[in-house]
Amino acid sequence: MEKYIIWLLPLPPLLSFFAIILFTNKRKALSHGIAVGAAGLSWLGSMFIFIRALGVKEFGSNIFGSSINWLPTGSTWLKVGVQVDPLSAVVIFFVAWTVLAIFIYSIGYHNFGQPKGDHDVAGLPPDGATVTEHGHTHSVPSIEPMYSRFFAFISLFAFGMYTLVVSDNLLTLFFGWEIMGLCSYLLIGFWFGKPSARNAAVKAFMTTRIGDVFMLLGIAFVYSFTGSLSFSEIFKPAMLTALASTPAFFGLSAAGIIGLLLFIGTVGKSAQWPLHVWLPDAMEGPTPVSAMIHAATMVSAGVYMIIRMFPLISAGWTEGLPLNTTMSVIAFIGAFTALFAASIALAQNDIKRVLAYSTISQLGFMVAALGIGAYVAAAFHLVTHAFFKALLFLGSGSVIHGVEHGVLHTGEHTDPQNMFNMGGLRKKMPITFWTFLIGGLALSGFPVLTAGFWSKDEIFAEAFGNGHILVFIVLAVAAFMTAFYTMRQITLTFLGEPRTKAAGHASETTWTMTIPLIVLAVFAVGFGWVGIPEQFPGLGGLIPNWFHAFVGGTLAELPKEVGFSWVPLATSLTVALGGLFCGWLVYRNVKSPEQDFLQIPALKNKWYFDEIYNFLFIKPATWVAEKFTSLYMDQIVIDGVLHGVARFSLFLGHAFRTYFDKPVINEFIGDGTGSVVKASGTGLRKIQAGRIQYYMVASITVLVIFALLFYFLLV
Amino acid sequence: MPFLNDPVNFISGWMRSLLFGWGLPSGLVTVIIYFIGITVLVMFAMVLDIFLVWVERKVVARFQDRLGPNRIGPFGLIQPFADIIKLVIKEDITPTGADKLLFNLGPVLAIASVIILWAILPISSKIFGVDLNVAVLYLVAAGALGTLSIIVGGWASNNKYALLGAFRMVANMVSYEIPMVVVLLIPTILANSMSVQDITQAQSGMWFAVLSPLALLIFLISAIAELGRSPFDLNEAESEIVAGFHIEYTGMKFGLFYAGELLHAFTFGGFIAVLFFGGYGGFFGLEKLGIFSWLNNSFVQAVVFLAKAMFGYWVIMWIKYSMPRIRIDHMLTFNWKFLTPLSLVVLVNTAVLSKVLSGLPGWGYVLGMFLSNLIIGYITVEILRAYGRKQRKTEANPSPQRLQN
Amino acid sequence: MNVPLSWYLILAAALFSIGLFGVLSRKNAIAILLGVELMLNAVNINLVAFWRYLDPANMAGQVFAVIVFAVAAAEVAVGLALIISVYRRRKTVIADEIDLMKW
Amino acid sequence: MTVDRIIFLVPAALILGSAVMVVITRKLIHAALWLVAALFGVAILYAILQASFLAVVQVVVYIGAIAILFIFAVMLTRREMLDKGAQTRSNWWLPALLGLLILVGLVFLIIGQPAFGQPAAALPAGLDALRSLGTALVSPDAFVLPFEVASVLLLAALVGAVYIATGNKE
Repeated sequence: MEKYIIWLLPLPPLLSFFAIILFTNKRKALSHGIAVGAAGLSWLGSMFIFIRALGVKEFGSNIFGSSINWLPTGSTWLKVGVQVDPLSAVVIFFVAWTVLAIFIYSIGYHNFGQPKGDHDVAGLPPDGATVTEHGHTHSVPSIEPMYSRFFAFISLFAFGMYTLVVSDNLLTLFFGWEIMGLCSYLLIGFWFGKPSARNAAVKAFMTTRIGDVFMLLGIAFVYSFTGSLSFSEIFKPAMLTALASTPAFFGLSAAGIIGLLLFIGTVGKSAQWPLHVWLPDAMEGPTPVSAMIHAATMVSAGVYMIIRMFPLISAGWTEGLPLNTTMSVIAFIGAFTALFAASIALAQNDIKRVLAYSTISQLGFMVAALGIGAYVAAAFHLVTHAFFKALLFLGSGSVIHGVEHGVLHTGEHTDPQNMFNMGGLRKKMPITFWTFLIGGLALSGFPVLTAGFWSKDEIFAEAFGNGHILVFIVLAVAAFMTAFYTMRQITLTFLGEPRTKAAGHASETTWTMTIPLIVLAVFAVGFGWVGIPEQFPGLGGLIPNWFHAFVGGTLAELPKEVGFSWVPLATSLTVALGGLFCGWLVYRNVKSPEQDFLQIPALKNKWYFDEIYNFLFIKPATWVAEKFTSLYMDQIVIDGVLHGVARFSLFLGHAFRTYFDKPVINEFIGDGTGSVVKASGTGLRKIQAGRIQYYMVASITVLVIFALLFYFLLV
Repeated sequence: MPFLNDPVNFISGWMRSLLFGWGLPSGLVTVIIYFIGITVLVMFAMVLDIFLVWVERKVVARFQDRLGPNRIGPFGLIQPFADIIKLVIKEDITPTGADKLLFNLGPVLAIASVIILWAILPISSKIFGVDLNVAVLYLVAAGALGTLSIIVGGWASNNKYALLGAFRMVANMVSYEIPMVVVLLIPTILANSMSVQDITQAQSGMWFAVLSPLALLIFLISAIAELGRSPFDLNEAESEIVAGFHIEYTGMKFGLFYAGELLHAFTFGGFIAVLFFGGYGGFFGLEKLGIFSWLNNSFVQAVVFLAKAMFGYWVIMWIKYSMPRIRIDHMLTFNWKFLTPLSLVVLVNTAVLSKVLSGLPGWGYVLGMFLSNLIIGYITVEILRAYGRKQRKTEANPSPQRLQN
Repeated sequence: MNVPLSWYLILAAALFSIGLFGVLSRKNAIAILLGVELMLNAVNINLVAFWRYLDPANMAGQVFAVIVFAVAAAEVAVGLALIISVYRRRKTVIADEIDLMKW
Repeated sequence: MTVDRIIFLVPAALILGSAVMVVITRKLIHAALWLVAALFGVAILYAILQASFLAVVQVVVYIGAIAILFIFAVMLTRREMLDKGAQTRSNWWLPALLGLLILVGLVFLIIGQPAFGQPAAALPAGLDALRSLGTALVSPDAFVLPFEVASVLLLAALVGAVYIATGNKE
């Protein structure tokens, strides 16, 4: 029963995609009805699976799954199939909730029910409509011109995500992965009329492509080594031992190389340093929704994949041993990304960009956690982060929407995304404020109440408890910065007095946008309580540490819970509360960017990474193409040679004509050769007889001759 | 009495011991016994065929308000023998332009394609040629041979009427084979087997004619088409192509075609009995009662089977002598646009319902199947009625364009 | 079944060779198709014989024989349709005379 | 020389003799009918090999459909009844040589395999070949995909054949 439902999970969004694209493109209400209905069906199925999974004892070894033979490869079959194990069960839980939330939210965000815009064209954001009511005209938001198309795209996106999560093999996982890559391209470039959106779409696609190529290499390596792509085959203990003990290249084992290659896929998809550059630009998409896809769902896929492949990466490693090379690399990249992205987020003024960098930073937390072998902590943070980051993004979209409303109302030309143009929204948009606050606190790891605290605390505890002090310190600094910029954002946006007229006229958004906020806020608080460590003072053991037991069961042996220690807890409390307090203290009176002491050029310009890449890769490529190849090689060398050859040929031709052609060729050979060629042509054209049997006889003769040769010479 | 219960095995066992007594090797004995068995079966079929000539002539006479043969022998029973003597002593003509080998092969194939059907006809639970597990398909395969015989005969005659007749016949047979094959799957599904013995046994409680009357109807129609009898007798439509594919045949060669057709009709009557009326059994469970146990006797079963087959044959005759011939395009249209889709609908209905209703008690199952058939039949009739009304309207008020063309 | 497998294989090889000869040597396009049918049947004999002799529990041999039936039917339907179509235009079915692709 | 072998050799001789007639006989209709004989022989072989379903399907498909189609095609593509002139190409010896070479090579290879000299074992007890064939054709663990592909191929061929043979009606 369950396994059939798992097969059906990705299906409704796919059908909805085709239905919208093919049939209901003109009917906006029907389109979103179909899309939301499909997401609802998948949600229902996911909840059913999740609840059934809860009821199974030792679910990790009794997972739901089925597979079918798909492609015969010689004597074996390439199988495709689905499975839900504890890890995918919790992932599917948050995917179902967040997807459904986005779908509903999108209805409100794209101004469903509003009139058509005055000057709106497909490919540009809607720009407001003029309505005449009771004799006076005023501007209101206008509906998105490509409304149905948007729902088609996010449906396809949901299909990709569900496929990826329920896959029981790398092949279909990669399939879903690539579909999401495509959707991310389509959604970032949704407003293709804006050059910045176009560039961002291309940038995202190209950058993730680098990761994907390496990931495909990794998959090919797995297949050539194990002869199978399904997880159950790869993760057999005997297979893992073989993988870990076979040396490959660079002094690494096969498992290590495969792990690194697959990890590069994650680096691309989850925007880890050095492939992080696409994610902030991805904020060009329709504001909160595609941003939220790039925060809560798709980028999680990268982390999900690497968590899924953890048995392979950690092959040969057990808790307590020093990390192997692959894990060290992962831990380093994760920790570095966490710190580095957090530092950039300090200086961003765009409300969405702050969150984008925060996403990168938090993904770095998860990757670092996985790198030090904290499997459950990484999965836990993945889930809690998905909820509160979705909440924050949807909240920021709501803020922008509210400010846009103010912009339209006042006719003032201000950037509705710049935090310095906001302030005082707390009273204008109370629901948004409270939910955003919850999300922000969760992100900062506000103690005890919020989900973010528990998951982050677990990462700290694992890092400290297992002796990875460097990672621990880096992550602690990053966590401090996180709390700081979160409070900066909240203070600038919601507290104080409105700094522009637009902010003063902002209004709360519709219920289709606020309901998802409230639902997600509940999870942002509550989901942390399922993973409270047993030995936590006071609270430990009140609620059993269900998450650890459940998700840990995915692995062959249950990972040990790390012992309790006051150091990480104290650190965690200090950085969270300290960061929040500092943020409030510094920014409560800041009115304009000039007063902000953190507007340092290096941070403002994201440590110049775009410029460095531009300098290192794009400029040289352009230079090689334009200067070296085109000017030097083509115009001087090649053209010069060509011209020289041409002059020489002219000379030679003239000489030949005078001294050779006329006397020798024309008079002696000329007509003679012509008739010889003609005769041989007449003879040879018989081969090209146009007769099918003639060809068949010839080819089979050759076949027989070669068979005989092969047999007598080689066998 | 073992003989009364199982006559075939009794006799073959006796002969086997006799031949062993003569010192023959066992392989040879088997061959001889099979040969004798085949000969007996074929002889029975051929003698029955002679009798069928009389039946046919007598019945057609009654349909046409005549007396029929009544001069030679009591009720004219000896008449067929007189016919045979006439056919044998007639001149055996092979036309000059004909393809001699094929011309002579045609009639042989025609009668052979019918005779081989008798191999799988279960005359009783003990008297039968062979119990194939693909018997239903075998029926279709034998039909393929029949098609071959006609096209061979028509072609070899080197006569345009013969060729036209053969073409028509083949078009007819190849087309109607499709609903026939589809409908043959219905007893297969209901009995869960393609063996005719199993199908017969499966009907001991209830005839498949009740479970799927539409299938019976479709099978009857396509059987008549397969036989090339009226209203599908386009192959020998006298008013159009003189006599069709057997125009050049005389004497006993013609006789073989004629005998083949009669025997084929009777054989199809037999198959209708087997597939839809319970064959030699189908007493609705009566034979399980003590006083009716004599129904299990082989000879009683054989009589029951032959009576049912004769009834089927009689229905085919009834249709033949009551219906006018239909036009060839109507015939093909009827098959492709009506019979084939309907047979597919009935097949799907049977397949689905037999699974869905399998949990019900016996009478619920029967009722469900029967009602579903009635419903499909009613819908079909309504569709046909609507179509006919529309057709009549267009023919009553032809558009100017149609008149011009 | 006292017959060795090799007998079936040799029979199939002979049938295949005869079919090949027919394909290569007959003038009439329909006769060429007849040869192709012989070759397909040779393949089928092999499939069924291997099924029976090597692994009767695994139905792969019979299944692929069934698929060869389907392919043969498709091939004949399309092939004969092409031949009839060519005959309508060019009034010939001799393969050597259908040489529009010549030179 | 046991009965089994005779039972094999008779249809084998029928097949080979008919096949030779198919490729050398002058009248095309006769060739088609010889093909029927050869295919009937193959059906008998299937029956000997205990593939009863294939035997019957062979008759239904090949004799009932394919052979009839051939005969139709032969009849539709001529204006007179008899085939005049040589029916084989002038250089028929080359195909004959090729066929012979292939035959000799294959026979050589087949005889070289000792495993092929074994007689068949009895069918496993309780194996219902018909039922397991049916299951194999529609089971997702077995051959449902090839089976579906074959059905799509048939449909495509059907449509294509109708389209080609109809010709353009102006």
